[in-house]
Amino acid sequence: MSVTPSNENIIPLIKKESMLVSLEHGIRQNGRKPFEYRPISITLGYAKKADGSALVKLGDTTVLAGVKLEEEQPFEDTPNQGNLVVNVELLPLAYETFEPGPPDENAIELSRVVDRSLRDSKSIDLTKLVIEPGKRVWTVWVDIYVLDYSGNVLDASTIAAIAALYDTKLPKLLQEGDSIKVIKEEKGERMPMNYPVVTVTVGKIGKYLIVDPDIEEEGILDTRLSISYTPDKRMVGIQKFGIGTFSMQEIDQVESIARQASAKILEELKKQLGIG
Amino acid sequence: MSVTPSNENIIPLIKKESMLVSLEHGIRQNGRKPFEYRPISITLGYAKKADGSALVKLGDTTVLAGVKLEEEQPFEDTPNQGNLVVNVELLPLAYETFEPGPPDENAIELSRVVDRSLRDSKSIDLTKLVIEPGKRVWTVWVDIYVLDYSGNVLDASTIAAIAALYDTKLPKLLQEGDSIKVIKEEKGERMPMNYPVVTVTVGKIGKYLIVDPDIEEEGILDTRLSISYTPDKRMVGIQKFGIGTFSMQEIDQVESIARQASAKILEELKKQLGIG
Amino acid sequence: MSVTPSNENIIPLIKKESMLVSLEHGIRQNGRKPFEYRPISITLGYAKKADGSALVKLGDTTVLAGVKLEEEQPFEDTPNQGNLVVNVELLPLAYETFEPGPPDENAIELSRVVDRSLRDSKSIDLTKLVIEPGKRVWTVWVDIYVLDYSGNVLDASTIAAIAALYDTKLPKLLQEGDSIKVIKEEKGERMPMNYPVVTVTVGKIGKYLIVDPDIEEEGILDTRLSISYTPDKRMVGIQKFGIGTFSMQEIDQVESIARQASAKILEELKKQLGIG
Amino acid sequence: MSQNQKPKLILENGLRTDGRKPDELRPMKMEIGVLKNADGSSIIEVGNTKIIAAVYGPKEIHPRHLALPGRATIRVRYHMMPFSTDERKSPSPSRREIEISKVIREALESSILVEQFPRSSIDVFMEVIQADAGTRLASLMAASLAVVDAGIPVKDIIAAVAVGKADGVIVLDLNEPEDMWGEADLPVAMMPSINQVNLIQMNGNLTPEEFKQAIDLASRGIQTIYNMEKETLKSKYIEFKEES
Amino acid sequence: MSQNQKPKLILENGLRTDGRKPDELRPMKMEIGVLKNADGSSIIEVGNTKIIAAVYGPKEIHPRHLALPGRATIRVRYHMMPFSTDERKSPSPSRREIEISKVIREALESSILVEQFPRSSIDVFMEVIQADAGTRLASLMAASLAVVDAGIPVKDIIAAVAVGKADGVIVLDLNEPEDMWGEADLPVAMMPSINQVNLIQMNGNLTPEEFKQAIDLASRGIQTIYNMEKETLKSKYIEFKEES
Amino acid sequence: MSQNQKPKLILENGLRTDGRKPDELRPMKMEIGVLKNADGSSIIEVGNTKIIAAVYGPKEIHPRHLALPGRATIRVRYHMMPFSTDERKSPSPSRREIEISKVIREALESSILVEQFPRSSIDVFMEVIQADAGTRLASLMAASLAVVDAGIPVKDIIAAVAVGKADGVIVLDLNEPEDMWGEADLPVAMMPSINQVNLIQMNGNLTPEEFKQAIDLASRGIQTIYNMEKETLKSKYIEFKEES
Repeated sequence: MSVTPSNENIIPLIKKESMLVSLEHGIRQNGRKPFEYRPISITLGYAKKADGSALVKLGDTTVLAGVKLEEEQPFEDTPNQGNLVVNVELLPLAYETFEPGPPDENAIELSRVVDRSLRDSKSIDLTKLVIEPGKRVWTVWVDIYVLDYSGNVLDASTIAAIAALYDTKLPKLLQEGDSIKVIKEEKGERMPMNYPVVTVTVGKIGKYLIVDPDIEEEGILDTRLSISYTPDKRMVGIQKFGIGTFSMQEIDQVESIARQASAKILEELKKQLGIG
Repeated sequence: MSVTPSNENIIPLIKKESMLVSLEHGIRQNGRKPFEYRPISITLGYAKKADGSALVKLGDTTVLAGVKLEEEQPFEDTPNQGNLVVNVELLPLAYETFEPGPPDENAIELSRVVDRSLRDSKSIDLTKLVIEPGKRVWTVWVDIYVLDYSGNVLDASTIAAIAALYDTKLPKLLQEGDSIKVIKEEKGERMPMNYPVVTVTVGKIGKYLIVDPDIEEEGILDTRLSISYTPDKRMVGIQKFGIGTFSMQEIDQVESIARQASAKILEELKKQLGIG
Repeated sequence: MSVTPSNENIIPLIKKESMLVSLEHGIRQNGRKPFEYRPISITLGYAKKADGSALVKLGDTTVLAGVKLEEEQPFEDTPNQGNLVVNVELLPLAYETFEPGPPDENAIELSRVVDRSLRDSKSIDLTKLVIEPGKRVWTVWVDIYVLDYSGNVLDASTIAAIAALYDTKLPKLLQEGDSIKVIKEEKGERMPMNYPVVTVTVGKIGKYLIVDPDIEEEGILDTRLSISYTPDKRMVGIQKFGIGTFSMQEIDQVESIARQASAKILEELKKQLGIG
Repeated sequence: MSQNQKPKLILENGLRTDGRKPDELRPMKMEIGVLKNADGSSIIEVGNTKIIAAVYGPKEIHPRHLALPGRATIRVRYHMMPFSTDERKSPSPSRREIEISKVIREALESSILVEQFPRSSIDVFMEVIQADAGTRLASLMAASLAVVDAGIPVKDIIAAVAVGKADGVIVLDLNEPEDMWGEADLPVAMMPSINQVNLIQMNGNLTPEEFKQAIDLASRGIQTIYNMEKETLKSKYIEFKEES
Repeated sequence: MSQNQKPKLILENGLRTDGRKPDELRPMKMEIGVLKNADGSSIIEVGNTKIIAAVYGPKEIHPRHLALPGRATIRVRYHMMPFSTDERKSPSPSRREIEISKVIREALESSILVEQFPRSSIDVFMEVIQADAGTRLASLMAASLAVVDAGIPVKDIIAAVAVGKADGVIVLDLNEPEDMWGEADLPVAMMPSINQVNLIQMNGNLTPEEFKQAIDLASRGIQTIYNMEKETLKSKYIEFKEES
Repeated sequence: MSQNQKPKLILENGLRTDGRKPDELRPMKMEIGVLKNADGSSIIEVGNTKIIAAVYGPKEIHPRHLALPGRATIRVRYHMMPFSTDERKSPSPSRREIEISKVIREALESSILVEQFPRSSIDVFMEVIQADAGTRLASLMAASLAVVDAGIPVKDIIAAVAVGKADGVIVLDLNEPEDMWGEADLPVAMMPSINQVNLIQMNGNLTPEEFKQAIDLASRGIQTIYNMEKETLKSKYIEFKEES
């Protein structure tokens, strides 16, 4: 059962008012411009026992993604491709009110949105994750752990997932007569990535739109919308988060803002990952 | 752990008094005679993706049963018969205090009583649910969902289960050389039913006995007893529900009343299902 | 998440004072000497459907251990030995505040400490629990149920586990041509035991050390340490239980006290089990 | 036909697998007041998708320390009956059901005048009887109708439809093959009289141009559905508050 | 002998697989006050079935808002030890254990003078040490004895026995093969001195005539068991309230 | 090399598989104040083992009836990230993690001046980023540093190291092969300035003489680690209370 969060009712009215005054002058209270992201930093290989990993900081929001590969049977309806499983956890380390326990609806929603962005964008070439067609494939576990929650974990999670995947090498395969043997201890091919995908979150406060809301801003947003893009500007996922509504015209504006922001993040991502 | 329900202590004494006065005059407060059931209505095929289904109304009590068939291995100790699984859920839609979550002790008890009635009556010829002896059989899932709780869900659930089973067709089987293939998309044989079974619930209020208690009556009953019968009047299940006791003489009376009521319900059932 | 137990703060200061006064005179309030155990009684075969069982009383602490054998596949990394699973349950029968439900952290810790003592001591010759190398082995389930909690369940649990194991006979095996058949109904070989293991718990109150604390003493202990020994005085397990600390010198003393106590318990155990 | 092979979604005559034109809605049926115990209820059918919804409340919340001082708490469960799908679904909630319960709650909350019921709860339960594409939106509409049936004031009733892309064509109100094999699925829910979008999600693949085209098509479909909803309610209630 | 094949339950000499006559009880042993911490406790053996029961209470209930103002809350758990059965049983509660806990609670509640302890709880725990037919009734009797051992007033102690049909013969106090292979299993629990049935269930197959015959036989068995229970209690307590 | 075969742990030159001498520690790195939201935090690396810890508190406890009147409640979770181990670990807590959370809590509680914070809670969370032997002790040290970083007064900071036996040799600060294949693993945690042991466990096999030798070696290792911890803290805080 999904229940109205108990903190939703504490509307920091004064904060909102002063934020609106700032935005009237084209600037946010944190000093950023409306369509400006916080700085992104990526540390690849942060978790050395993962097959690939990345620590991502988006401002103070800190996310660690790790990739693990396991040999498994393919699903019946996709015998010729690997499996992808995405899991986001909002760790109790990350924020005072986060509790230990199985993922709640917020973590599950984040997991599923990141999963769909990775899947629908065809960022990963899953068909290259087959060891033996119909019998043995790689399952790609992407575990994303939020360490410090400072707003907009979704965009940070997508970046961390992509960075960790680009950091991943598959275990080595060895042809032995008719059969293929997996050498777990040795690294083989790189994860077959087609291109990255990014998610851009746009928040609405009164009549204003801003990108990459931080934790203070999240508390006073009317609502927000997240859109994922490929490098060729295809939209590969949309999710409206939280209570509140958009007009159709606002959705149009959001899309345009998000598309432009996606190009900048992709550029940053390519630079830091040394790709394309 | 089973715990005294917290509503048990609210004994509506005045209601009980006036009910007893009514019963002295041979009539219930809802206008029914002591041994009179509420009207039964059955809508077959209500859930079109089920292999068989029935929406049953017993007065205002509304129950939806759906049957699904799955190909599985037989249990080790019954290699030559299909499997039967019965599940009753008291949906939160059905009553204000019902909570979402896994089945509680009430739902589990109902499931197990309906299951035993179906099984011990041999209503279903489970031996005809074998695809390949010892290897492949049908598992019959009977899921019974209570939509509107207005008393006596047990009797309604048994009716719904039987009606849904009579509504069920097995998937088509195709002999292909030595092997048998299941064609899920096409319907084949009818569910191999021997005969229906019915459950009759008799409540005790003071020195009076009544059948088919409604929700108001359930609240003031001293206790109740449910007995299941086959068309040839064999008893195929008994369950005493709730706190309270019967004398041995009362149990005798209950059996006699229930047996007579069972004949009427079976008649109604056969008429509505167009059988026998 | 592990949480400070809510009863930890009720420090029975007066009790502790009078206990310290007693100990100054070399005697405990229950009349025992500091390094004296309560009487041990063992009833073998107490649970007749178990493959081996023992009811153990250590003073008023009562523990029932039952052993069940199941044919299973060996773990991949130990193809040539049987499996051992130990489970301790603190039953709600045993103490007023024990609640029904899955094992809590206390029960899990006890399970794991007993498990390690059995395993690391090599009390059981697991390599003799192979039916067919790499394919079929015995899993030894040791279930330990605390019936009456009167302090020091760990030492009682280890005794009960060992006694139940010595009481265990494996099902009979029958060579049939190339294959080995298990005759569940008939008893075969004894459980392949090398020797017993015992656990000795030493508590600290102020500057005093005592063995085998009862329930009253547990409430006022500063902390306690449990050490397991084989008959040849090898240490095969240590666990510090609860809040509180020891100095390095105290740990030395504890080890010496525990070692001497272990010899006495082993003697008692051998006598009652008729071994060695 | 194997489930592993994509069928043709747009036939040579330009029609869809169920004979509809690209901008044509599936047949719909709605009914309110279908349950006795619930304070509000409804059944809705969209094509072969069938949903039942019930609302209890506004009522006192237990335990009381969970009550919100300035507004009602909304509690929502979207659940699929085990026999509602082609393969039997386990009755325990899947991650998908948990996500959908959340997006439906947020969409529904945005339409209810929650400030009118401080310290109380409104419980909304939806059961999918038949799942044949579009269950989240049909459930949301069923919930919205049940809320109105319970006499709870709303900004507007919610109308919703999924648009998407099938064999390159932007289509209205996806059916099951289009949902499974199409290139994009874009569910949209609105309060039409105030032009506010309560729910929008997308999975799949659309260019920005296609996206614009798709939400335009959705808007038009939503208006038609909205009129049906109003008719359904009028048959029981003469008036309900409409803001434009 | 394979588990898949039904054995003969009534031998040619008319006796049962364990040598008993059709109307003969299994040997029984009972003891109370067997645990130190519990307020009341008992061990009961019926044939090879062995149960231990403990009662804690009446005591204050936590959290307090769960307390019932006019009566005690009864909390009951029936549980099987993993080594009590032929195949090891997982220690987590099965659906069968949940149902049995409920029917035992309801039977036991009907015997306790719960109105004497408002706002308090009485906790009853039963562990099956050996399961060899009739565990629910042996557990209920063990619980009833433990309740009396705890000094809690009851209308009467509960005596119970299962009757059934095996190879067409109505038999008293089913053993395991009869439970597994017989045609009917009819557990009955009573407060004999006041002729009140606390628990009755049946699975299997009986004609109404057989049913009457069976409950008559149960009544007689119960009277014998009741006398044993009274003897057990007398050995510890000289008097307990008896209503007839 | 198959995982089933024990490798040589002490090489012919008397050194260990990672080139260390028997009494040599692994390289260590520590940092505090690494997280923004937490009241205290730290990252610690011991060889290839890497842990992050966060402390929230002292803060009001919810629900309030759980508060302890005379002291703080300590709540502790030790958790392994799924990608921290060679084989992926399920994120749900294992029995091992539950035990370790408990022993870490008890060790940590023994160092905190809990009486200074009645009715409040101190929450401590540790995540294992890389598991390569010694995660419980590294976690405990990370927690202790994070507690101090949160400004919570302690009797002393905790320093810890595992000693053990590998190929018959008593070794300091076990690495993964020694942990897996060695004859004994003896983790020890202390408050060095007051000579108090907060945590001691052992699994494996030691004679009493070896045990004495091992804890002596542990004491020496702990002193070195303790000095590193103090350096780490000094870089941020000039003083912290030290009792000797």
